[in-house]
Amino acid sequence: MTGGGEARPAAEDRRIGPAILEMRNITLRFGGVTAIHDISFDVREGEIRAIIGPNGAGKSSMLNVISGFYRPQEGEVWFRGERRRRLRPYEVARQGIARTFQNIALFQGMSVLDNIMTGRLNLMGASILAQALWWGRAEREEVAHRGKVERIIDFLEIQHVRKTPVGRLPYGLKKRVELARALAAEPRILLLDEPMAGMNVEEKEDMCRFILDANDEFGTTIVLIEHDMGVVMDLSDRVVVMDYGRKIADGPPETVRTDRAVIDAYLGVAHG
Amino acid sequence: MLYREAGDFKTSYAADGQTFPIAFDRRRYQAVLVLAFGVVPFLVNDYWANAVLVPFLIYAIAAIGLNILTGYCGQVSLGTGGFMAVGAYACYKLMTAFPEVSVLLHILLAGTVTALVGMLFGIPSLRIKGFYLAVATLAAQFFLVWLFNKVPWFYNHSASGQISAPERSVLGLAVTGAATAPWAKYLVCLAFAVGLAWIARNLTRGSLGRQWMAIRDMDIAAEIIGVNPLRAKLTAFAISSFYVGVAGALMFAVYLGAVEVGEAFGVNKAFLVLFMIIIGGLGSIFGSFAGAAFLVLLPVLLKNLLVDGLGWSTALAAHVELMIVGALIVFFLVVEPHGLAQLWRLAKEKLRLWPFPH
Amino acid sequence: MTNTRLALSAAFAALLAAGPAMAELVIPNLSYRTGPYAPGGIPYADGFNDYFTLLNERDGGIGGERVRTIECETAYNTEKGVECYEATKGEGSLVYNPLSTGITYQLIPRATADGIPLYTPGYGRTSAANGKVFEWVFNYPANYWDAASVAIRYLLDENGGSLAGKRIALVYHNSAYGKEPIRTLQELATKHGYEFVEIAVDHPGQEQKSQWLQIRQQRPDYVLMWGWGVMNAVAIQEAANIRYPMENFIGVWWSGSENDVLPAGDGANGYKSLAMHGSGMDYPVYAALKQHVYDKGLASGDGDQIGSVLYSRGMYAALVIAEAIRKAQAIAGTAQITPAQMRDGLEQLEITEARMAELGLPDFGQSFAASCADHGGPGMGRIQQWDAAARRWNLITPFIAPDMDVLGPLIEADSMAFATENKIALRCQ
Amino acid sequence: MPDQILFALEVTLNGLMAGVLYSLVALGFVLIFKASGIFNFAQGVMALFAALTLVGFQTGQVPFAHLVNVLFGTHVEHFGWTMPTLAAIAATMAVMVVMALLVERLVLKGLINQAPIILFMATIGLAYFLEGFGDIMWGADIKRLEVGLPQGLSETIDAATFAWFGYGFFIDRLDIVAALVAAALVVSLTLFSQYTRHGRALRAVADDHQAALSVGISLRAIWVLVWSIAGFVALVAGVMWGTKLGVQFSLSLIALKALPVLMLGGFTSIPGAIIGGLIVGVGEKLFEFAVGPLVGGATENWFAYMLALVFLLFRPQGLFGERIIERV
Repeated sequence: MTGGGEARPAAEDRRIGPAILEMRNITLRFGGVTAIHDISFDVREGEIRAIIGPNGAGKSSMLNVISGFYRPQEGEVWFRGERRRRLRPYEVARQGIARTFQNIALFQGMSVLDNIMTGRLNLMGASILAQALWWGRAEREEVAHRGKVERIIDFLEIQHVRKTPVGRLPYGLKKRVELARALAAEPRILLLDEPMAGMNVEEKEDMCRFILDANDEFGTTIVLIEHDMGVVMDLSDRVVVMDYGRKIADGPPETVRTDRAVIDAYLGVAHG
Repeated sequence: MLYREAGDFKTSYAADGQTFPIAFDRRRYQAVLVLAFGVVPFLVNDYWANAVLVPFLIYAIAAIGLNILTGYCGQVSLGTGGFMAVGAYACYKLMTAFPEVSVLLHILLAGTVTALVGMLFGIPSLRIKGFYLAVATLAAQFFLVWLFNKVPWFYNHSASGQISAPERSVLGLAVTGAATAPWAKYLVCLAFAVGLAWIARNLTRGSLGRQWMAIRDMDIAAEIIGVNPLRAKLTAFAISSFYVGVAGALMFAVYLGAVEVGEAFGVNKAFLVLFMIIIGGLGSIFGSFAGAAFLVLLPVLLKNLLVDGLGWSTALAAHVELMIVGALIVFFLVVEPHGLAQLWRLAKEKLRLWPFPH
Repeated sequence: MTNTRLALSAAFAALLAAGPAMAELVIPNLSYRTGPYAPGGIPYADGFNDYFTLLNERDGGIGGERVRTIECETAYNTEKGVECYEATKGEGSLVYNPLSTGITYQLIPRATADGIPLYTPGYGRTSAANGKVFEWVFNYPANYWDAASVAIRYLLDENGGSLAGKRIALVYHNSAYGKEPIRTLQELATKHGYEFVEIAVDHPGQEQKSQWLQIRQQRPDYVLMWGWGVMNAVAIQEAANIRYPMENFIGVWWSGSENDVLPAGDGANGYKSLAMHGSGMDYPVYAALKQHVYDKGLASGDGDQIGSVLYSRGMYAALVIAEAIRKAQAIAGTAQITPAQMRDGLEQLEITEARMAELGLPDFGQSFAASCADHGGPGMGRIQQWDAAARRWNLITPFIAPDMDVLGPLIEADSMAFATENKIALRCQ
Repeated sequence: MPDQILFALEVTLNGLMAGVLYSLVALGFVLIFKASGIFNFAQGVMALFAALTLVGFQTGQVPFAHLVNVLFGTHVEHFGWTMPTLAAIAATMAVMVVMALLVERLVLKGLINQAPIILFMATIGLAYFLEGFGDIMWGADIKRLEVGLPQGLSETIDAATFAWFGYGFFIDRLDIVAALVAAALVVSLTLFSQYTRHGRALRAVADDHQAALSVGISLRAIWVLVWSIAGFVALVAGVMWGTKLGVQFSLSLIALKALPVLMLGGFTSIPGAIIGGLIVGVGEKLFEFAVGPLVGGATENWFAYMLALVFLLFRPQGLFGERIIERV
């Protein structure tokens, strides 16, 4: 955990590269409701990018647009310098975008190990026949990927629950397993939807550590949605602030923190 | 201690990922296999083969098939009867068109044909979910039965529309037809059941199995983390139908010898196999065997108990049987949704501690 | 090893079935008292059981041996049929009468291999009438194809010998059973020049509006029906609904029971069906039944089916079997016969009107004599008509013989195909 | 008009009538589904059970006669009285309410918060149980149901259409009664759910279980209520179909005819059940009329399912079902 108040050094950090993901003029409507209204921002390689905003601001919808689950009516998504076609969510995942979910979306019927192994699906390629006979590539692959997954299990300190069905885990551990599953995919971009929601202080600190370490150790670009302003400011390199489907601010934490519109949105205009 | 895992350390991931990680389990299954292949064939008589063991093994294959689709991939199908009919009729057409080819190959090919048909009827699963899909699979059930009943080509234009399995042999031993020895029927079905169970176990513990289970547990999340739902669902439909087709082919060629589609492969068959996997355990290969054994043996035992033992009328016994089966379905769903397989696991946990529960 | 094996087998056998009892004539009764066809299965099974009970109670069995019927529920389901067959054959069963065409097809190869005769009066595999091919199967006195031919013969008589230009529809159960008469009726159509219309009804047949609208629109001169279970009752009801002239509507003998006509009430009045035997209580045998079976509380089932058409048929089947046992005992010279001796009895069975009268059923069934080649009997049938007011069936014709010129070649062709396919050497040459 | 068109018209009319009978069964499904999210496969067997019970009461049969006779060696069959139809209907309704109570107590209570598909499978189990139970209670033989409903060709319509077209249409009087009963049933159900306290509670539960619970509506009481109402609908359907077919096992198979109706109409909509029924009725009759003769007939068992399947491919929630919005 980095120190309390001070923000992390931002753009000058050498780990941060050029923009890997660009959202251009995204507008998303559900029937008559406009969830996202003409929003543009970018994500640079290696950075931790936060999207914040009050409830109903459209943060999760934005994440769903990035992962291909929602199709925006207008706007373009550019990924690694190319305009993205209309992709199904699994194709997006295959391009290297992994995510966690606000309301934990683990596979309840499977063990922790199997859940994390699902993260590596797109890195495995044994034919159905080889799998059926458990022969050749299928067996080698299974063992090799198990090794990789064990590293992630060590990294997130969940060795002791490896074979437990996830349904039996406490909330905090489930969140960690979900992070492990996303990391197992070795993503270019990791989307985290309120990774610390509903956690106590200790769990939050652990989670922050894991996020930072993942960013440091694997060089993973991270886009995260968070409610807790303090945590966001500590973690992220740049922050997008949304309110009622519109972008009201974008920049490094220290700038955003003092932005008039942001303060209004969070505290209510009357107090401002 | 009857059952132990302490001291059974694994030094490689391969060893940890094997079918029976616990040495005791492994030895026990080996013993069962030795018994099944080496001892039982010498003991079976007509009654045991035809009324108990052969149907048990065939239903176990069908139950594994349905379990792959429903228990592992979460897609409930009520079309099992129709798909078994595809297997049976494909087998019949192949047996009569190419009499010189081994019937074992025909059975496998019949499974493949069924897999293709299953994929076709699996396509709607991409749009239709839950019990909408369950009801939609009834379309396959009714249509296929109608088709086999209506188109004379399928039953080689026989007068009544019945198909009868001609006599075929493997290595000089009859495996279909009236002259088949009971142990030969049993061994053919056993070989298929064990082989297919082993393959199912491999598939479900590997990457494909995890894709199925991901779709089952949360299809949207699964797609977002990279599971191609089309591929996962269609492979589940195809492989499941392959199993069901093989079961249908065996049921026709080895077990019954003559079938009439509407009677042998009606909608009740779909329910029966579904019940087997509910009672046995959804998402468990062992459960498929347990459920099949249970529902094949239950009527026989009840009949012997109530009719022969207590002298009840056969009608009363049959009605009581319906009630018991129905009540058991509800019981298992309410009390133990993971079925007999889970009860077995619990029993093993008890044994693991026995006789020192602390 | 041998000892273990014996011990284990014995244990299995003990677990599953009571040990075979000696000195009894064992007749399995593969019945169905549950499922969609139970209303037909119940009276048949009761009649079958009651007749043997009568013989046991009155005569002490047949030839001094008591008859033990083992009832086994098949629910009209082939798998249960197989289970029943395997469970009972070890008991020394003499003959099987499964009352299901599906189960019959199942059992033909099995019973042939095991050397146990099958007796399927009025149902089953028609071409089994050819004893040259089907050594172990008997279906006298009449079968499906006979029925179709008898119906057409009857219509010929009604129309002064010609059906040219007439339209005859067949409403049939869309199953192996229902399809049986189609080929015969097609052949006869060519011969007699009527137009033949097939109308299929799917199992179970509780909704037949389309079929009967079709009949209403096409106005066939006659409608024949091959139905079973609820299909019969619905068809008769629908026919009454559309005011189809009931006297032009003729069912096969499986579509001619009280269950089929009663639900339609008065609407069913005048409906005709084939009959291979009489029904009702006007036979002396019922006095004996009442005295020895019913009054002693030994009636099978609820005891409320007596005298009904299907009860009579079950009783008739039991009677034929009992007579064949007598014959077999006479040939073998022993009362305790084997299935093979039973087969001989069936093959040399002769039932005359005098014998029927002696048994308390005068003018009930046709006389016939089986032979090595002829397992099908004369195949005659009568026509009965429902009188709704009196709630009874009236026989309106004497026995009518089928058209063997047409049926003979059909049976020959079908049975020879079976013989070739299964490499069966012809008998009785 | 040419004959073929008249025939087609007649087939269509009869299809509409048959559709109403399907809708009657489908209504029971919709009621339970709306209030509890359960796809009650046992609805068809409930209709059979209700009809069996009605006939049993009417004719004074001793329930469980077979079992009693076997266990105690007695020979009871009939009480020796007959019950007037209305009293028998009331008694049957009481049995259906008891059944609803037991279903709630023994089945539903243990399955709260289970996946819908688990509940569906549980009702298949319930269907089997009830079928065996009904047979043991009343016997499996075919029974005639006589409640005084008219049956057979309607002379009025026959004569009227003959005067207009020169071809009299066939409409079954029982079908006309069924249509009227179905209409009355829909109207009374609508009134019930709009204007009575229980009805409003029912709708509240249908909208949102949690919210309904929080305002003090007892979910369990509602379930008993709705299963009782479904029992009543089953009784009505059982009477209609039982009059037509006689009361026997096959009656329960009409559930299979109602399923495609539900898929078309949506599981949550009463108008959907009616219109879905009409579409299925007309569709299958016309298909059998026009295409059946070309392919050998007996298409009705699968046609409705295929129609529903194709339809669902384009509109997965059915005709009137609520739109499915997927979230993560």
